[in-house]
Amino acid sequence: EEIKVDVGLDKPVVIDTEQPLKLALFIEIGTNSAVQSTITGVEKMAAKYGFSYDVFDARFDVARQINQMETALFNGYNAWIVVPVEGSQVCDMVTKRAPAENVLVAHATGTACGRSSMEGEDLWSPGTLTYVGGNETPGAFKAIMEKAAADNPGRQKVGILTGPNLHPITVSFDKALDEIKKEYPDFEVVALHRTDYSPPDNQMKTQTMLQANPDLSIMVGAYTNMSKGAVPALEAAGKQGQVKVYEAGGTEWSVEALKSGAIQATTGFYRQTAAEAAAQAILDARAGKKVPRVILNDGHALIPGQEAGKVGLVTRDNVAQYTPESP
Amino acid sequence: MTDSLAIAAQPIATGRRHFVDIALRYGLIIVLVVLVAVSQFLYPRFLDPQNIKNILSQNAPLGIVAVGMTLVMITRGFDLSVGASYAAGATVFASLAVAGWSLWWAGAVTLLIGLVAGLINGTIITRINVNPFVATLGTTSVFSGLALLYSNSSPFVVSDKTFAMIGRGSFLDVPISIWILAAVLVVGELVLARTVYGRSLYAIGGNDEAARLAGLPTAMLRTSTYVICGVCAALGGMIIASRLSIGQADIGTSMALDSIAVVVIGGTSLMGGEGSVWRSAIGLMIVAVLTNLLDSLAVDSNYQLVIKGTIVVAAVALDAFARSRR
Amino acid sequence: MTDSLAIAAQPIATGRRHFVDIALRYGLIIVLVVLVAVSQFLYPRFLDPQNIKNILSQNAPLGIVAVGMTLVMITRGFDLSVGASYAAGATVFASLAVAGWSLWWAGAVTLLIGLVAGLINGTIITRINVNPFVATLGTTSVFSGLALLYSNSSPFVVSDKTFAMIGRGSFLDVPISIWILAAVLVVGELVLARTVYGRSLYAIGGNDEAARLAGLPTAMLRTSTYVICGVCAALGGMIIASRLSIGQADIGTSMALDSIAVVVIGGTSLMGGEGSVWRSAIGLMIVAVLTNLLDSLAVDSNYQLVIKGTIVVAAVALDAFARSRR
Amino acid sequence: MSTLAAQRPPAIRLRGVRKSFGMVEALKPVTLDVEAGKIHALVGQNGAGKSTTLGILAGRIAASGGDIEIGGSRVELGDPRRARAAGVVAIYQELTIVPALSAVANVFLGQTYARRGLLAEAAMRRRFHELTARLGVTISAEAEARSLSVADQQTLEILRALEANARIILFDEPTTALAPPEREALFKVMRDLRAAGHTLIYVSHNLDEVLDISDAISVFRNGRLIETRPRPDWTKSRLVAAMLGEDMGDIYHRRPAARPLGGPPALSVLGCSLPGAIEGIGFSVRAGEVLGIGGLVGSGRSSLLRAVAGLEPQSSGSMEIGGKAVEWPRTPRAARRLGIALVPEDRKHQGLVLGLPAADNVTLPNFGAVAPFGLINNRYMTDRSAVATRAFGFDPRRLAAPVGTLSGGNQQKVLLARWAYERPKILLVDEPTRGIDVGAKSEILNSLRAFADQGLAVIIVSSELEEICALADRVVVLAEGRLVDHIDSNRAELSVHLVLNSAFGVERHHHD
Ligand SMILES: Nc1ncnc2c1ncn2[C@@H]1O[C@H](COP(=O)(O)OP(=O)(O)OP(=O)(O)O)[C@@H](O)[C@H]1O
Ligand SMILES: Nc1ncnc2c1ncn2[C@@H]1O[C@H](COP(=O)(O)OP(=O)(O)OP(=O)(O)O)[C@@H](O)[C@H]1O
Ligand SMILES: [Mg+2]
Ligand SMILES: [Mg+2]
Repeated sequence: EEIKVDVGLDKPVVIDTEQPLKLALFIEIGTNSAVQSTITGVEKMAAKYGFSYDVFDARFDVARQINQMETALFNGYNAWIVVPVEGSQVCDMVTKRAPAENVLVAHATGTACGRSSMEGEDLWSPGTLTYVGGNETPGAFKAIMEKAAADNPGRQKVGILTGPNLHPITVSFDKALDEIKKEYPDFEVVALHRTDYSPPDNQMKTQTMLQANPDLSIMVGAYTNMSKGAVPALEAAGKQGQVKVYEAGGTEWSVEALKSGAIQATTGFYRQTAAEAAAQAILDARAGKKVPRVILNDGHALIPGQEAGKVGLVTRDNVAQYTPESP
Repeated sequence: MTDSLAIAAQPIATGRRHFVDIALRYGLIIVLVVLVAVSQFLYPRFLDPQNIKNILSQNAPLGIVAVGMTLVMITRGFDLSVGASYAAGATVFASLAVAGWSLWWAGAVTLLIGLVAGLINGTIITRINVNPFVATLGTTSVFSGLALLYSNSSPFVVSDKTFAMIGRGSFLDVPISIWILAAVLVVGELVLARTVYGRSLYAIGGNDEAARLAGLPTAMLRTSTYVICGVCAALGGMIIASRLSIGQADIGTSMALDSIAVVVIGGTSLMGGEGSVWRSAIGLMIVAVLTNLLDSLAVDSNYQLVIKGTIVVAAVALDAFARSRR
Repeated sequence: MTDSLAIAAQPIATGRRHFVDIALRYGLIIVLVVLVAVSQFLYPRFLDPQNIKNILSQNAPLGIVAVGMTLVMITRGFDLSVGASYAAGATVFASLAVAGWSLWWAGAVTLLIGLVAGLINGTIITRINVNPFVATLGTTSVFSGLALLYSNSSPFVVSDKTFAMIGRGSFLDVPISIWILAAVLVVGELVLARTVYGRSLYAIGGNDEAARLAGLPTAMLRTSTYVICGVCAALGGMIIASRLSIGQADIGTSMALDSIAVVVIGGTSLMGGEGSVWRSAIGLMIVAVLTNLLDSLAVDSNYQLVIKGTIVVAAVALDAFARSRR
Repeated sequence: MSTLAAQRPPAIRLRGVRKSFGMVEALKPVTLDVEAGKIHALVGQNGAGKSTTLGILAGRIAASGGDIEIGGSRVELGDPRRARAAGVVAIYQELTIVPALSAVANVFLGQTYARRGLLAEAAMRRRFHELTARLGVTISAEAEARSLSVADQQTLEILRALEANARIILFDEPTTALAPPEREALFKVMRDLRAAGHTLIYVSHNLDEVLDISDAISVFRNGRLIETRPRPDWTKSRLVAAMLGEDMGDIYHRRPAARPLGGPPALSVLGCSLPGAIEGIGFSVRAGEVLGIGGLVGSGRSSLLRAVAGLEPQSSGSMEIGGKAVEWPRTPRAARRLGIALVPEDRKHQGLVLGLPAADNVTLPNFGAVAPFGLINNRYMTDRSAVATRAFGFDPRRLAAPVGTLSGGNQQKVLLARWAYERPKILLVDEPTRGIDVGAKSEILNSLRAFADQGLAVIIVSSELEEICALADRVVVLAEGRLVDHIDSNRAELSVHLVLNSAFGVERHHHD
């Protein structure tokens, strides 16, 4: 029997229900703890519903990810969960070639086709089944920056740790920063450093930043790895507490750092539940159910005060109610 | 008149040399054949024509760059900047297409940029005598900085369908990128093995002083290899841009190491004076087959690292052993 | 009886040689001094003691690895696997601390792992005669795969405060990591310049065949350089783990290229037989000062690439020019 | 005819040409005319500036001053390409072979036959055979140059110069590695070239050959051109006197063993074989004795030494040291432990670390002896190497110079001095006087004898058969990789002739 799934193209994706679900999970880098929780999510769903899946690790190399997708097309995987290394370059693969071969594609965090700085329904790319996430969008980063601005009224000297150019998270982080700079004139960015996401690099950049800007009062990082470098640098310089650290990422490390006061706030990242929701969407679509194009509320436990589908801010006050999904 | 020993020993020696030569060549080819056989055994769709096409077209840019790198390395050179030239090529090609240029002109300008990049490398290395490692490490940084500035750190997305032809189109049911790879390999092999130019490169790499004393324009010849390498890198960048319909300046970071690896696995020494395009082609295929096999079997990426590293070292060890037996 | 020409010329020649030597040394040192002066001019807090401490302690791991790399490269070797050993060192050290080992034992085991990694490299290279480039490219892959498997791709976060001492503690108001760096540099320089072992390395790098014929245990000596390099990389890993209180297996990807760059910028040739630790130290400082300056001025990262590449090439060109003038 | 020649402009005219390397004045202003269509020889001690002169003419070295005219017009050299364009090619003293390329490719280096850029391999191979035939040698065209003996490599260089067919050909010690028959062939070719109107400059330490072939001879001393005279004005002793400023006497006077030889052999070898090179060779040598190994080029002499010194892992045989059976050495280190040391024939590639100072090269086998507590003491090193080198007439003040900047002869002295510093029990020397001037040659031969007198067993291979006859107590002769004769010192007739006869004996046999 055949089920037709509308993915926003002229031609629907046709599913042969005789064929069991064979899922390919494409991740950007397997050595990142956040990405590990994506795998955990899929693993959990596979155990629950009894389907087979394989993990393809691009090791931060987009050409490699595209090759892996081509190989997967050839090997008959009929559904993909994709965390793109870089959205623009996988665009053609996930929105054209995969649906053309009747493959259902779901994004579990990370968008395609240059949509990483968009919000809401625009996060979905026609040709794919659904997008799950919302915590790495400009809105999410803006929320943490607004939190930093709100916590610290008056003139602030801010240091920024972000990722390399063209990296999707960097793109949406940068967009949020641009908006904040316009809306909060007191939020003065005195230094912006592009790092390679590694803690050592961030440690080094933080030291330099502190030296050049002794009156720095706030640091905002795009991910926990930024804080992993920034916090020891602050400690070494004896500036704990004096410089307040805000980040996105919400990992186990962040929870500990919040408790100890090393960082002020983080955003919840829910890659495991996002992966689960993406797998669920694929299962639903294969069962003929209608699937929303964008799933911002992937079903993770909400922090008190958090609205479903909106970014959750984790602070010292509510950290007890937050369960990190990544180590 | 003299050397009667040599005369007597000649036929035997030649016989032995031939046998050794064959074993030498086959050392690496045997590794590849065994690898292919094992792949087919572990993964029955391996030899499916589509899979072969995938492998070849996926590795076309790397293979093309490796040909340029082979020339450079035969003259005892080194080019780390191929990744940057590759990225610059992709970016410029896509940007010109976006700007509405005809593909021919866009391609010509892109290749010209690769040529200029190579000329800069070659000049720094041969005229100012900067070690190729530092020189091309420095130009890598400069070229990618310029490409990022040019692109304003954004991708150029090309909507024009014909743009995708080089990377995705087919001719006689074989992807065009494979045709280009094949052409570059054949021309590269012919140039190295059969032309005066190629012979001169071996001479320079084997003994630069001897080549200079024999009257070869060594600085110019060495510069030319960087130029060719830069053009190859830009061509590789064109293919990847066309394949993805996008050009952006942050790609190709592993291109330098990968292409050098392919060349060296093929048995070309870092010390120059030896190597060949067909050897690099086999090095390329060993890496490509291994990657495809491990991905097709969806082997865990950490185990992939261990397995790939081990097999590559073992393959090269075998080749080295075969050569030392002569 | 012979060469009376030479005899006559000798005293002058020595005088000149000294002068030339000084100019040679100062070629690179002058670059550094100018760079420091410009930095202080553009960024008045540059020479602040805290900034100097930052620069040195940040670059301590790189500097330590560069010392090991210098030894390897003097013997005409190459070690791409330092990044993997560095990451493995950080991971193992942190994991043992998490497991409650005493720091001494954890440190000893970590260094031992670096030693074993180096031994594996050295053995593959000198006994099985695999090209150092491929050999260490392969072991990079294997070592990082193993480190990732060991750590289950997750970081080890150390809460014990004493663990942070190596990376963050101070002695006599100078960070301990700087003391370690200084110790490694001084020992490295002494070993290379003054010991039988060091002199033998130069001989091997200059002409392996001649050294072998003279009865030096060339294979063992070359292996030993990889062992030292592996230990240095593991030590660097310990420092970074201690500084961050975290050990994770995905760091250090740029360590190999960075450390080779530092050594080569210092003027050690890829062709072996020359170079020294103090030269590598200056190479390190040139890179470190440049990075610190550009970051302190918060120069846009794309412009940083262009500026850094240009200055590095210019510095090395100047050094090459100074040397060719002798 | 001579009047006609006199009216032609000189082929080469040097006016105040000089060269300094840093502060070392290698060549003081030289003024020299070389007549066209003649063979002009340059002689002089090691380091006298002969190679420097040729280097300037060939464009390898840029002169520091002076004018050069070639064929009557002023030229700016300083680049080998320009020299070639001016019609000058050179055979260099230090081999300029590309090791990984084939013999043919080496000969046609920089002068390839090609049609539209494509190599004309067949034509080159044909021409290669013509050239080898002309020189009367057999070298496999496809053999990699690095697998060839030094003699064959030298021959390739000569072929390369012949192929260039230039108006002016410079020969810098072309015969050092050649055996008598090849030398004869080369001289014939040189005479032919002269007859065809080419101008030849010939540098050699073999004064007999120089006197035999040249039309004019210039003598260099200490970087200065002392005098130039036509051949008839010279005799050997006048040449020597001009070179040294004193009379040398006969360098080849026989040097007998100091004391009667007896006792067990220091080294005896049985059934030494190396597939493809030598087979079943046995010999023995006593302490205090010099054993010469005679034979033609390619007869396997070097292979034998290399096998005994542990450089040929594929070799086999049995060995006794001091009467005790030991394991056949398969690495140089194993051989060194047995007390065997080798002075290789290819000093540049196998002997010296060119970038290190002379002192380091002398002390290379045992830095430990000049390094109390493992720390190298530069004074000890200089002192000890000064002692070792002095025996060879090497100026100790040059010990700090990188050995690559020394003249060929001085490099050889450094290499030999190494084993005066670190004494082995058995010393194998391959072509010890290659490129050594007459004065130093005598010193080296004396030192080798002194080695023996101090109780070493010395085995010497030399293409200068006179040397072997002068020095050796016994001679074994190899031909085609087998031992064909054994000549004792008490056979009074030990002479070049005898050795040559046995060496050729085998071949004659084959032809009969
Ligand atoms: N590159 C160099 N740097 C410094 N000194 C040099 C260099 N090349 C040659 N010399 C010196 O120049 C002098 C002349 O050397 P040259 O090679 O011309 O001597 P030669 O007459 O050919 O001696 P030989 O008979 O030993 O070959 C020597 O003192 C030598 O050490
Ligand atoms: N390892 C080897 N394998 C095969 N052939 C070899 C090997 N070594 C040497 N030969 C060949 O054996 C022959 C003897 O070489 P060898 O160098 O011992 O001769 P030789 O008498 O010393 O001559 P020369 O005076 O030129 O050094 C040569 O033809 C050489 O090419
Ligand atoms: Mg000379
Ligand atoms: Mg010989």
